[in-house]
Amino acid sequence: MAQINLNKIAHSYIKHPTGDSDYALKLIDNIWDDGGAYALLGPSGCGKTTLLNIISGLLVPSKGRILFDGKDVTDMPPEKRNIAQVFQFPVLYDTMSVFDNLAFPLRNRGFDEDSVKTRVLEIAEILELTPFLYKKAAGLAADAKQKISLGRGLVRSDVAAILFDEPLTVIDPNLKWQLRCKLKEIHEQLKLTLIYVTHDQVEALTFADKVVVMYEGEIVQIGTPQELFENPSHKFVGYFIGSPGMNFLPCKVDGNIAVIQDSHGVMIKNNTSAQSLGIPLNDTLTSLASKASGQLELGIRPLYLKVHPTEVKGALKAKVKALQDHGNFKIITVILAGHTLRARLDEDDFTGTEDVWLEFPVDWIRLFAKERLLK
Amino acid sequence: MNKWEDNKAWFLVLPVFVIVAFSAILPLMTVVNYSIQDIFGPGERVFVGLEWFEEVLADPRLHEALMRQFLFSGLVLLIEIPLGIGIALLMPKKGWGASLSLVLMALPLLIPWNVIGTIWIVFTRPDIGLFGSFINGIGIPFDHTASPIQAWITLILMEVWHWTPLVVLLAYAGLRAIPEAYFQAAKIDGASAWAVFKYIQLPKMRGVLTIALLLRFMDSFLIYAEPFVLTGGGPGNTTTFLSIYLVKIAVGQFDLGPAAAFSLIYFLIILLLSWLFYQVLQNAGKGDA
Amino acid sequence: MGLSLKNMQKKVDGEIHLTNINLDFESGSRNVILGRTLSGKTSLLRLMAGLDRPTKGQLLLDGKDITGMSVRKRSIAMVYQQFINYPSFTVYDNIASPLKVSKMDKKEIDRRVQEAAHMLHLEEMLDRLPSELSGGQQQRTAIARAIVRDAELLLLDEPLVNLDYKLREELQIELQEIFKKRESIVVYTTTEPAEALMLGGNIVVLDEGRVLQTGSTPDVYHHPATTKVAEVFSDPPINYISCDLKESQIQLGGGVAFPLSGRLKTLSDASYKLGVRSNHFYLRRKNDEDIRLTVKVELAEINGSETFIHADFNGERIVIQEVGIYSRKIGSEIEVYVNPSRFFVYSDTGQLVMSPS
Amino acid sequence: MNLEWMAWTLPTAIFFITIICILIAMTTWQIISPCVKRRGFIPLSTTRGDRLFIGLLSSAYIHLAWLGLTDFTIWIAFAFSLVWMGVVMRWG
Amino acid sequence: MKIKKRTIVLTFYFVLLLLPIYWMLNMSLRTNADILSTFSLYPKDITFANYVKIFTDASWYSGYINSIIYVSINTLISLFTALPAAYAFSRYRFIGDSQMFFWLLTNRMAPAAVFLLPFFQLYSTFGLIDTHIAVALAHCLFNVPLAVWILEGFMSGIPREIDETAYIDGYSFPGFFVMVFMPLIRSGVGVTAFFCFMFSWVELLFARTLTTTAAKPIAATMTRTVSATGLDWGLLSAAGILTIVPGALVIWFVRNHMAKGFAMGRV
Repeated sequence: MAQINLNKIAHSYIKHPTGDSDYALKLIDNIWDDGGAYALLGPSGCGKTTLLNIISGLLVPSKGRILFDGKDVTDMPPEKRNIAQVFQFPVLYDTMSVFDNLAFPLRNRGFDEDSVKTRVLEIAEILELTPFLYKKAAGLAADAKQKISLGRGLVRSDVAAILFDEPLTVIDPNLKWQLRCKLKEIHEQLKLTLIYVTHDQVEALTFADKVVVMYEGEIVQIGTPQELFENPSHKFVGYFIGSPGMNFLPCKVDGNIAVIQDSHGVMIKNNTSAQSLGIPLNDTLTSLASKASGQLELGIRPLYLKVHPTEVKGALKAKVKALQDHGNFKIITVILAGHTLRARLDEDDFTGTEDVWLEFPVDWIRLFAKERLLK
Repeated sequence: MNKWEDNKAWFLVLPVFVIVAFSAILPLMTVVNYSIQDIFGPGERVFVGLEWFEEVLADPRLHEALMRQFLFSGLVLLIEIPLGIGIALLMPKKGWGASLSLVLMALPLLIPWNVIGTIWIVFTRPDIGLFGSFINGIGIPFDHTASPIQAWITLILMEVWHWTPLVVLLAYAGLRAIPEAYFQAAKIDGASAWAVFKYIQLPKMRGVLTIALLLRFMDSFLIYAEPFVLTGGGPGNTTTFLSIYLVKIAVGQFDLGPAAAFSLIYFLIILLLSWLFYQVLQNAGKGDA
Repeated sequence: MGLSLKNMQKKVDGEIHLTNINLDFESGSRNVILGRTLSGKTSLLRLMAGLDRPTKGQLLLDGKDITGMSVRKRSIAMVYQQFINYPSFTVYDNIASPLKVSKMDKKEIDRRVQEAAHMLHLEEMLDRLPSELSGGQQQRTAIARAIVRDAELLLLDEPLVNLDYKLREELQIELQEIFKKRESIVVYTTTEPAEALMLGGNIVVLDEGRVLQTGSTPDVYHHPATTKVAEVFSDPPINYISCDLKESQIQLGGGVAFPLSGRLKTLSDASYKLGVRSNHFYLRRKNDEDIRLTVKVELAEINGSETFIHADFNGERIVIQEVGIYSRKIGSEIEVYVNPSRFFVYSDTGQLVMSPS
Repeated sequence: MNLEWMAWTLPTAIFFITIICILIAMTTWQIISPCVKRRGFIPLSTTRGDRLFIGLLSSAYIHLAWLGLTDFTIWIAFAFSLVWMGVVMRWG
Repeated sequence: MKIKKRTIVLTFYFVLLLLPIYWMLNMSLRTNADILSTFSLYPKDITFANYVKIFTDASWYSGYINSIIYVSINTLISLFTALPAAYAFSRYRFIGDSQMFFWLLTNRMAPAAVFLLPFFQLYSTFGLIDTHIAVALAHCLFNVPLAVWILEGFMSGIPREIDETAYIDGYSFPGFFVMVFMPLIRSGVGVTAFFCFMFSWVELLFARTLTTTAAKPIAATMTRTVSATGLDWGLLSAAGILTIVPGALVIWFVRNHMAKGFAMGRV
């Protein structure tokens, strides 16, 4: 087990990078705790696999050092780093039995056969592979194969970290639930440092203690799932985490009121009252806004946006554009001052109105300037 | 795989069928006809039943040629396959080196087979050949036209020289097709180079190696032009393989009946081998997927 | 009028892929085929497209038998799960290809291609080759090609399954808009209940090559006719609790019993399976009628705004989905509440006896 | 066209006609009732056509072995081959 | 260090591989008298006389021309018949498909010697003896199956869904095949052409049997030279070297696709 220190790492696949845009990874400077379950989350091409390969040693970063428990391992090959990795597709030794597959990393390191056996049986038990132990690995179903790949990663008790590169891609949706639970249980039991790369926010959020959100070669936020959800430090996090993503409204703070602007930056008048459309803020938000520079944006999660079918004092009137049934809940899409907002309704909530009134609970309002959260 | 079911596809196959049937079925029928008759000349023939078959089956020279053939094919495979794999492992994986190696490697395959024989005559003659005079020079009298053992060694050397590149190319292609993740996983698992070879490269190459093995076996079984040019089957009959013997009977002695019976037996052996080949191929394909 | 499948069957190598399929799709309707992997969704689409011939049965379009008609002569469009485009054509030529073949006027082709490209945000990519696009853009191209001509039948085979999560979300919304404007019959397959519900329209629930249930999508969601349908149509998986009904008391395992109330009163004595969707379990009492169950926590997953608690209730594994963040220790016993009015009541054989009103 | 060079004889003509008839019959059979791959005592899953081929090829070898190893009439080998063909087609 | 060792071993192998060819080149640049009188590792007095003779003597150079003619005809026939057939095998299931495919393969494996005599008589009957087309047709016996086999592999690598999309779009089969499909299997066609060329080029038995003078290939010219008068080693070597040239040229052009062709394991 180890703490992983990424010390000012940057990487470019081009030999002589000229500008910032030549870098697949811009500047990563972080310390990841021992025994934590981390998820690297981001869209395709955000650099998450590059970062993973740097940690595993398959890639040497162009700049910066990487340390395991304070020891510089930047130039060490993967086998010296004491890590395990599970790939997107099952990687198996076809000619070996499941047992031999699991035992392979131990045998290569010269463990005696008794301890190999104990450990393999233990891991097989956890992964429910015991019934297949003496079968050829090649003949098994995709999920069993992927479990073997997982097993080969888990079998060494001394590894610094186990890295997962979108390991559930090939697994049927129904089995994903089960395998994810398995992984989570294993983490609880064995307290390993796990790093899990994925583009699927559900996988990332349910699996990890700490989620590392990457965007265009940078880490935009590291936090617990709850932090990412409640206080996204970057607009991208707000958009990427949560389904649907966070609502954003450009605004200007006037006193303790956030006045909504249309896409040209013009304030919108409310037809009926000839007043600006305003959302009341609290003192903290007001003072944050006063210190900020640049265009302000108000963000609120669909989950927290309150929607009323009838007029409520202080609520803003909006037009309903669409209502989607998700089964467990509904998503309502409304238009407010030309901006599209989404809100989450309970499955039994109202349907069939043309206008709704929106209430913005002040505790859940977040303000952003230059794409960053004000705090 | 999932394919469309449609018997109209036969129309697409028809041209191939016609062109191959013309060259394959009519001659084959003729061979069958010849095999049960004694033919003296155009229009002069006598039905003899299965006599030629009995004669050919009892012919000790055929038995010898067959044994020689198996020995030769066996030896050639034993050398070419491991050598081919070894060389393939050494080949550079990318860049101009890979390109150049591939082109050089393929050169011997592009030479007409009788020219291969010629090259090796020129190369091994004790008077003017580099190889021949070199062996002579180190004190071993070398003359493959006189010594059966030396004739065999020369033939095998030539065959290995000629065809190992094919094994190399196949094995190389097989190696290149292994996803990088396997090597990464093996590295992380701490596998030695030998373990990587034994547990990843060799099993993953199984498909192409089967093909290489069978192709080489079949082709060495059919070998004609190279030994014909190099040794002419001699000295004596010591390098007379099946094809050479067959041509000797058919063209040399113009014994059409026995030659036809011989052809059919030869053909049946080949048919069985190709069938096995085909089955293994299909299963190898499944194994890879 | 529309497309009808009459008694269709598909056998491949003696293995039955689809059997006894009788379906009607009306013109202008939106239809979802929901089923797990290998349930026969793709086979069914292929039969409808005419790419495969059924072993038995007929395909009728507006009452006319078109079972043996060549694909070329039909008016269909299809989007595959893989990103299928002509690799040697530019995006523009890809989208234009069905129009070019039909010898349409050049200007009209251009107009339609631009329109389709605009709808799918591909204007910038028109000169590129598919291999130069991201997965999402490739699939957009495929969709654009499918909608550029007004085919009578638009088939989409899990078109979003290979895309990144967020892209999927975007395209789901866009597709809905696009479908609304079509007069063609849209058939869309998916494995995901949420996707099926979003698309709405009618649904066909498929399992192991059989049609389990058809109807309007929300209707089937709220009244899944068998336990199998409920399983396929719930994510996270629906929970089942076995119970016995005796003397007006429902007895669950572990000594939990409660009297019948409301609509449940009409049930007669027997063994039942109670189905409860994960989001109908709560960690707090919401209502006086709620029943309290004591369960053992096996795992708690936190997903930003929601918590999934996997727990064991008398040997039956259940998942509790609750909005909000709740961490619970593994192995600890917790209390969960469920309102009996939320129960789907199934008979022992898995037939729906009663669904929540 | 002069086919004299092919040197036809009655027995070979009968032989080839029989083969052609078998092929036609197999095709018709396949059209009427398509065959499913199965696995019998031959360690491969085979279709009817495969079994026919295996039967014919092994029959040829039976004849050759008979000719090479014994001096009895070839008709015994022929009868034996027929039985063998039946066995392969039915249980192979 | 490790990389160096592997380069050394590989270089050593290539030296051995090229040595016989080099020796032939060496011989070809010397006169016969020189060859027989002195042993030399390299040509001391380089002479191109042997090459000049080949290029000026019709009995020699016509051999090359003949070979190139029938090899080209054969390659074209093989490709054009094999393309639709390979498509059928890669896309359709039809009665007897696997049997047909196997039968084609057996022809690739059949020993030429077996067919020699009937071939001669068959082509005599049609009056084709000593024509280019005869050799080209005879070589189809093994080249067409080979072409079908290689192309089938390449075609199977193209997802069937592309074909379906084209049919759904309304393409006719020929339209689809030429406009959509051919560009996709271009490299496959290249590789196939290369192999057909090569196997037709290296074959001797059929080519020798079916020709006498007018269409006599270079390979046959050479064997006859050897067996009759021709112990003019210099001339023979020069002719041999020249037979390598066309193949070497072709392989240089398809080198990038070659590995792919071999990867299909289909030779």
